[in-house]
Amino acid sequence: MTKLLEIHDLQTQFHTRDGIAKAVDGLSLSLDRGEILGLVGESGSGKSVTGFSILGLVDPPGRVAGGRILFDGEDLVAGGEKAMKKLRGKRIAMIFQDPMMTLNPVLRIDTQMVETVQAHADVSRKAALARARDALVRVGISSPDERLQAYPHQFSGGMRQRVAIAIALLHEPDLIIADEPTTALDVTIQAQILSEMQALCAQSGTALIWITHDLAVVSGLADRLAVMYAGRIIEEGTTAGIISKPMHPYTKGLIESVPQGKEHGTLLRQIKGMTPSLLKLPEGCKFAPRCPRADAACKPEPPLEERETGRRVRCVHPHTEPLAEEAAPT
Amino acid sequence: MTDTPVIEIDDVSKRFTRHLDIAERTANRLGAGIKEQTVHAVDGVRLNIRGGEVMGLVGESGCGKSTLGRMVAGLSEPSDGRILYRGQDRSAMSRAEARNAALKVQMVFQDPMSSLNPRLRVRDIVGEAPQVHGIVGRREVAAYVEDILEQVGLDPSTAKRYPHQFSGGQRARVGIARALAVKPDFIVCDESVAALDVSIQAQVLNLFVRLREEFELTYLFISHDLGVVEHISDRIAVMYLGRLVELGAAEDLLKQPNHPYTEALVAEIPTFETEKRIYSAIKGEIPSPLNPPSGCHFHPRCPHAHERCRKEVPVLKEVAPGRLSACHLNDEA
Amino acid sequence: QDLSVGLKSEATSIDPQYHSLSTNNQVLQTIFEPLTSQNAVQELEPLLATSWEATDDTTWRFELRDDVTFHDGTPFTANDVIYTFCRVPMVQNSPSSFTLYMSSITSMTAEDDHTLIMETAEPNPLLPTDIVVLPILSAKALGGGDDITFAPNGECEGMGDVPQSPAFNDPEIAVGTGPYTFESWNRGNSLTLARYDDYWDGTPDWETVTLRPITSDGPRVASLLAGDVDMIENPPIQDVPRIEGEGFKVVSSLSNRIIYLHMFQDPEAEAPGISSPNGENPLLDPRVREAISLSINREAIAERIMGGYAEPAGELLPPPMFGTSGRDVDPYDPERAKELLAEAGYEDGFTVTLGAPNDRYINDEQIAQAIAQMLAQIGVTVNVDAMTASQFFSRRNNQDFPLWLAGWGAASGEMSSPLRSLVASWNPEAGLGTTNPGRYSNSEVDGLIVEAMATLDDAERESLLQEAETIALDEYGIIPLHYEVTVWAMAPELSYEPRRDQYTLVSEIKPAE
Amino acid sequence: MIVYLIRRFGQSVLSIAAMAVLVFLGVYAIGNPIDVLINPEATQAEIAATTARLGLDRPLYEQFGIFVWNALHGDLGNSFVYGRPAVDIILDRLPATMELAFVALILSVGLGVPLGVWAGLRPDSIAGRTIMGGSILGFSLPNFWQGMLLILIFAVLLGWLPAGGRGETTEFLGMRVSFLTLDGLSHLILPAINLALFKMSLIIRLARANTREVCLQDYVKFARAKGLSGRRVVLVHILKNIMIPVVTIIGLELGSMVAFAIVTETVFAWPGMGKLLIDSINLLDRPVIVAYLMLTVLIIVTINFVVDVIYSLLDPRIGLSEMKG
Amino acid sequence: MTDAATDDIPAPDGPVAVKIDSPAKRFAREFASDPIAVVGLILFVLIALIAIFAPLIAPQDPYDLAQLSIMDGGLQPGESSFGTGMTFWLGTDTQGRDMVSAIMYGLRISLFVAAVSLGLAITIGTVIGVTAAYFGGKIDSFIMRIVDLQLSFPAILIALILLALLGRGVDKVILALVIVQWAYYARTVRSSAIVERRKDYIDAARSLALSDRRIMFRHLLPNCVPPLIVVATVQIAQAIALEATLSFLGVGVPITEPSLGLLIANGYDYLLSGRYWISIFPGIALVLTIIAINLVGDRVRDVLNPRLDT
Ligand SMILES: Nc1ncnc2c1ncn2[C@@H]1O[C@H](COP(=O)(O)OP(=O)(O)OP(=O)(O)O)[C@@H](O)[C@H]1O
Ligand SMILES: Nc1ncnc2c1ncn2[C@@H]1O[C@H](COP(=O)(O)OP(=O)(O)OP(=O)(O)O)[C@@H](O)[C@H]1O
Ligand SMILES: [Mg+2]
Ligand SMILES: [Mg+2]
Ligand code: NI
Repeated sequence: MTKLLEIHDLQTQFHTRDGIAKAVDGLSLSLDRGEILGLVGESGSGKSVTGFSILGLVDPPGRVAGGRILFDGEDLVAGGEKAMKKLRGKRIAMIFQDPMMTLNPVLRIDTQMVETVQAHADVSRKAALARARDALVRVGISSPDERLQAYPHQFSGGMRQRVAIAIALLHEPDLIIADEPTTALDVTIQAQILSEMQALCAQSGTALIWITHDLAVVSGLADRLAVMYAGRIIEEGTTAGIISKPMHPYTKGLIESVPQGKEHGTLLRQIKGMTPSLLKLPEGCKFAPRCPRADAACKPEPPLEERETGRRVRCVHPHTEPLAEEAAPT
Repeated sequence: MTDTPVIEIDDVSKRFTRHLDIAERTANRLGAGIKEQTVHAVDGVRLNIRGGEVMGLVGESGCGKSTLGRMVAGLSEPSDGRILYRGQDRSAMSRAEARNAALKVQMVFQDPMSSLNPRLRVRDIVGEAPQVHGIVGRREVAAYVEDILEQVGLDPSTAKRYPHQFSGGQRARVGIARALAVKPDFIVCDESVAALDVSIQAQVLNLFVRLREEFELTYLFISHDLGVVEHISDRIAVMYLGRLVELGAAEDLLKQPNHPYTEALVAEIPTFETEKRIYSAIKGEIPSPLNPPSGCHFHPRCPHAHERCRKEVPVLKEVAPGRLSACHLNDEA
Repeated sequence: QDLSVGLKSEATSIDPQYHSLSTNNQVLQTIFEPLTSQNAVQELEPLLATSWEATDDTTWRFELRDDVTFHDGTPFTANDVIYTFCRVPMVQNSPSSFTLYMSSITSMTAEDDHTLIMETAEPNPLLPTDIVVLPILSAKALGGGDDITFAPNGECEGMGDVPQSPAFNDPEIAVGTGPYTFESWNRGNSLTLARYDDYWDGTPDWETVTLRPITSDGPRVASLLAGDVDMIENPPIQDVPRIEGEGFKVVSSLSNRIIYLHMFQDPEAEAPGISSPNGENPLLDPRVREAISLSINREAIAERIMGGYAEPAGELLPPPMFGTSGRDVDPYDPERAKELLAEAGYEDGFTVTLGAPNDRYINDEQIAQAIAQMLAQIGVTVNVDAMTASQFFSRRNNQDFPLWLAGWGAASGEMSSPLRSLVASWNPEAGLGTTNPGRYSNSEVDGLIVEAMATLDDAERESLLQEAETIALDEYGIIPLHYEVTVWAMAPELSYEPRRDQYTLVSEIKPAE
Repeated sequence: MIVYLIRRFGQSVLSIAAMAVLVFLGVYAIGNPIDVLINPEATQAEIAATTARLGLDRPLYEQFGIFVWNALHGDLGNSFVYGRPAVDIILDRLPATMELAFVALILSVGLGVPLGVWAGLRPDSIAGRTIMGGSILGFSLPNFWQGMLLILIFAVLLGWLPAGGRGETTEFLGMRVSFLTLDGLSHLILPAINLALFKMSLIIRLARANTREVCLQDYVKFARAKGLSGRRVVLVHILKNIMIPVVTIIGLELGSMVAFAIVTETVFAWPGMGKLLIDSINLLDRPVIVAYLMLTVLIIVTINFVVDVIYSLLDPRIGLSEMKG
Repeated sequence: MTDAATDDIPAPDGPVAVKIDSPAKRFAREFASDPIAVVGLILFVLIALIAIFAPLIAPQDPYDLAQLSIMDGGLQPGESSFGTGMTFWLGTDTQGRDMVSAIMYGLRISLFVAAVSLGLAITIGTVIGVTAAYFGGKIDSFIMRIVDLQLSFPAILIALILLALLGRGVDKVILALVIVQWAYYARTVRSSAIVERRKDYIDAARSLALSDRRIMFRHLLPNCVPPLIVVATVQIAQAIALEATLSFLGVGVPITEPSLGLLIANGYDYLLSGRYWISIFPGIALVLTIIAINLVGDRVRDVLNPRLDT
């Protein structure tokens, strides 16, 4: 049986005044049906662009410059806009980061939901409304009939995000790409949304790509994690594997730099330096300038190699010990 | 460390009121019934911050953390109550004293970009105030600025750059340098690391820790991220809709939260899980501060709420030594 | 056939007694007719009156036509005339009343239906000319009685309810004896007239006539060229070659309008806007005034600025009109002018402001600049201050200028008009020197003018006027520049006899032979 | 809504009152209307009589007092020149100007919005650049100069359209309008284009800028992510959002259109209020000037009000009250 | 780990600091990347130079009536003077003004009027706008009421009435333009200042106990400049056009010292008669000027508007 989604060597580039920014460079990924993948990385590492590339929503000056995206065996890059349009919203849905901005402020919720239903299903407005109402109920919005009549600004951030999720669910898609949907929300609301997403995916068997900058947030949700750095995947594997034994120095650094309550008042482990500009990437391993283990061997860029079963790492000096043993700061 | 707290927040409230204009008042006379709207952004908060300690302040968006922080930093006046700096009321001071007191309490802001004037070079951002206030002479400013930049871990050569030429973490450092340049002894950090990536956030947190020791600073550390607050604070205050609901030593508070809201917050601190976790959440949205629930503001979302919570405002009471909480459940136990 | 004419301004009312304004008069005299009229060269001619004579110094006898009917079919009688004259002071809100033209009349009686006796308090030789602007209304249509008795100052009896001006928008009220009847008036857009088939002087030429106000010069010409209208008045003279080039017909005539320079000559008052080396008003010195006149190249102005459509003027009215003496135009002699200035003690010149309107006379603002150029050549520095007419007239009347350019059209067609207003000493009570803010004053001239105004004998009056004019001009109390030439342009199928009074009279527009 | 009405009303009253005072005093300062109106041969007695009849012999404050008193009773005075109520005279001319302004508005919005959106969607295409280039022209050529060229080309050189004036008019809803007859329409085209060009360029630029901005918004991307057709995204999601600023501008500009009609009306000899104003200024016909300006302010205020209402229909967010510290 | 905090100082040529340059330089670089705008700028500079140095380079002083002769009036382009023999490359107007010189001087007046009124209006508008935004409350609403009132009257009406009152004159035109325009700047400055006012750097400056004046003019004002520039580039073109229109309507600058607008207006009367040059050439000069300003302004707007920046 084919995978639901297979990405091979995806290249997405932005042509800017200062040069070509390779926001995604040689990214490969795959995803099974019903699987939850956490896509993690710092700001600017290319997570969102990956998501947009899958949906064919990369806006000029950006474009998908190479690679293949196979969805259910069909190549989306080759298929072009026409093939894409049939899938968008129907089989692949997306939820955006900022709940305040994803809903059109001047259109009522019902308009925005009904048009989504009618874009892919030839149903009456009434039927579409009924479906919209159901979707709102599923994401836990009370009194959906009134809410349908409202405008987005009358909703709180958490509710808007739930409406966006409801819109994503309208056609029971095979894949939902959630691009940091809880970053703008409070922890209590974030937990609410996480729990709802979890329940929904479990019910409908929808595959989910959860994009986030916060490893901790997805660790309890995702089956597998992929860590991005400078447009590449630098480590990929099962959630348990990565959290307990990060192999790439960057992944390790990320995990360690989150305050965990263990070392109160002391200094945290930190990754020195900062994320490089896409326009001026170092040669060889992109993480080498910040990496304590870097040496001459890092000059040619290391490939993404399978180090253990189901575990791919892009590093010539991966850590091989589980985290706990090395955790204390030097 | 003296006995008088550096900052004493004495039953402070801040209300934002939208007054009716002529047109609305006329409309009311015609029977429109438009009401003045009042937000109790901060509602009767009492809090002492002792010299050298780090006071963490957490709570959800809109609960009044920033408003409180701004009042402490002297950027806005309380509607009620007083804020004392080393036992003195700022409004009762002479001009020069008030200015000095103002300089002693500085603020580090959330958004590293918007808190730096994009049209000024770093050396002006950092050096302007010390020069204007005569902390350093005109000639020594350059050296002084370079010195401070070094303290916060920036290359002195960056002094001639503009804010847009820095990364987020570096900007945060510039903001800290600006505050340090006037030799404060109290710093209000309002979500100072929230906008940063995790790897950078660690760098800045470390800087705060280091500077605290070096300059004997006292912090009011505001954040919505309990994990971060816990890491850096000695004591933590928890706010909900303008009111202080719990206060206690950091570790203690996290280990044994007393107030149901604190409990929920603690439960939601993201942790690295190797297993799938079943998320469960407090139901309901954060209520609007324009129209807060009666009694205990938290009661609509509280799993333990009962009749009394709806009617009566719980007072902040000592529930254990050094531990204050505002919950009716404590009375029943 | 239909005719449409583009006019440069619009009448302010259909009531011919509302506003003493040439725009109104020229239009309304097509609907209404006066007792007497002026021909193309402003000679007095009979119209509704067949003849008139002064039976003594203060009594006039008019014989009226007996074959005339109003548009509503009622015959025209002396009663209508009395009604008309009686109504003049009763018109309300008039911005510029016609009382001026009939205030000398003290009594009016109908000897019979077609004979009328008028009496004046003082001898008034100009009475037949004055009443040219008073076209006759129908007493019946306006609700007047059959037997009206005249009294001055609007105290006539038997007038009934006198309709006010706005009522004239109704064709039932606006009833005259003219060749065309009033059809409709769409303010700002068009005034439509229709042929009056029973007109006493033969059938008029046009079935309907549309008068369109097109106040901007360019569009007016363009309308002619585009065929929207058949004829226009006052095309800008610079466009005349083009109009002719496109096969249209252009006719022109010298007008009764003189363009002149006036100077501040009141020795008592301090002159505004002038600075001379000795701090005095140089314009008080006749030699300076003469120098100004000699420095002006009138030929050049007429040729270059007016495109030939102007004639250098030596008098206040073009000869051979009544009262002119055929005086020579001042020569262009800058050398002599400089000498004169030096004689007067102004060899280094002086600085003076020249006031001028910029939208009143043909190329007024251009002329003012040209004069400034020319005066600069003899060392007089001129600041041109040109402004819209309304401001100009107000400021002029407030004596704001030391030197200004203006124009005067002699509606009566004789010399008394400019002399009385421009040259006579300022004496507003007597209606003398009303437009003489420069305060030029010469009692000899005044005496001659007053005498002329009481002399009924034409020849004697003419010589008095000639004498007065000559004295004033010899003293350079006023400096004539040129006579405006009025231009009409029309489709080649039309003909129009150009008029000195600058009127565009629809009744005179004929199909070309 | 009622607050809104009251607020608007208050502002309007203020505007109109301010206008009245300024204009009344201002026009008084220009000059004495008698100098322009009366026959220059008139005697002192006649001048005095006319002055008294027009009430100009009283001190200024008294004249103003009378004016205000009458104005409060709905009477803005009689024209010095026409002797009729000033308001009547203006109302005579109003339909012509309004017709012109509305046709120009329809032209500028009808063409401006689509062109601007088009240029905004494809900012780098040749069409997009051409539209923008054209709009710079429309925007920078002074109005009267455009009018002049239009006359020169279409009326004089080509002879297709009349050069000026208003053609045949017919009665329509109690107003005389010219767009219902062929002749009227042919007279209307050039002036309307002239008046529309500037606003059209403005709207093109505005629509383009806003389209570009709205295109970058998440909700547009989200709409596309929902699988909507490109047409629906543009016609519903983008258009509705850009109409908000466009409507605001239209509101502001319709007012100035009425005012700018002065230039167009002068160039094309269009018998509207604008020309009346110029004529009245020249004749110092103060009641007409004052009434004109007050009426114009009234029109503008009304338009603004209508626009605000449309605006609140388009943008559900307004009406939210903001907080003040 | 003690040096943990300092070991991340990037080398001066580190990845973020791609180029070290001031906002002005950055602005210039971005501006220069659009060739059309550069052409516009060059054109404008050229025009400005012509205007500034008109007295030195113009063949004739068209404002000195003693130098003119109506005998040279209305000559075709290329004809020569009867008196002095000088050649009029663009012809003469009816007063015998050399059109080349008249255009140069006209540009001078037009640009002068626009620039001075712009300067004054910006100064007044900015001070008022910043004050309103910084202090807020009653001061703010009072000032903004006045601004709204002013803006609800169409500019041309105000200017027309004003000039009808004041009479002609360069100073009067400038006054009228300032009165018409200050409100735009006040509103623009205020609206951006209100946004900037809420930003943290102002609070930071306040907590550093800097004086209100200093904060207003050193911190707040410079950050309101971009929208101000954008509005100014539009408004200056509008000011030139408005001056031209006013002159066309017969109010405006004095006729012996014609601006471009007045030259066009004078020539307008001769358009039909075939003496196109009197009006067409100044028209072209005017249009080129305005287009140049607009091209520059458009680019400035694009560069200064970060939202459209990729
Ligand atoms: N429109 C664009 N033009 C130029 N570069 C772009 C554009 N959009 C994205 N990029 C570049 O692509 C890179 C990846 O961006 P992307 O939005 O995918 O980051 P991200 O991982 O989602 O970050 P964040 O956590 O901040 O959302 C960034 O470095 C960014 O500079
Ligand atoms: N200037 C103001 N005018 C009106 N209301 C205000 C103002 N500032 C704050 N508020 C209100 O006061 C309440 C508290 O705001 P505050 O900014 O202190 O919250 P916060 O806890 O800092 O939230 P966040 O985590 O989002 O920063 C909010 O409801 C807010 O809307
Ligand atoms: Mg992203
Ligand atoms: Mg805050
Ligand atoms: Ni976070």
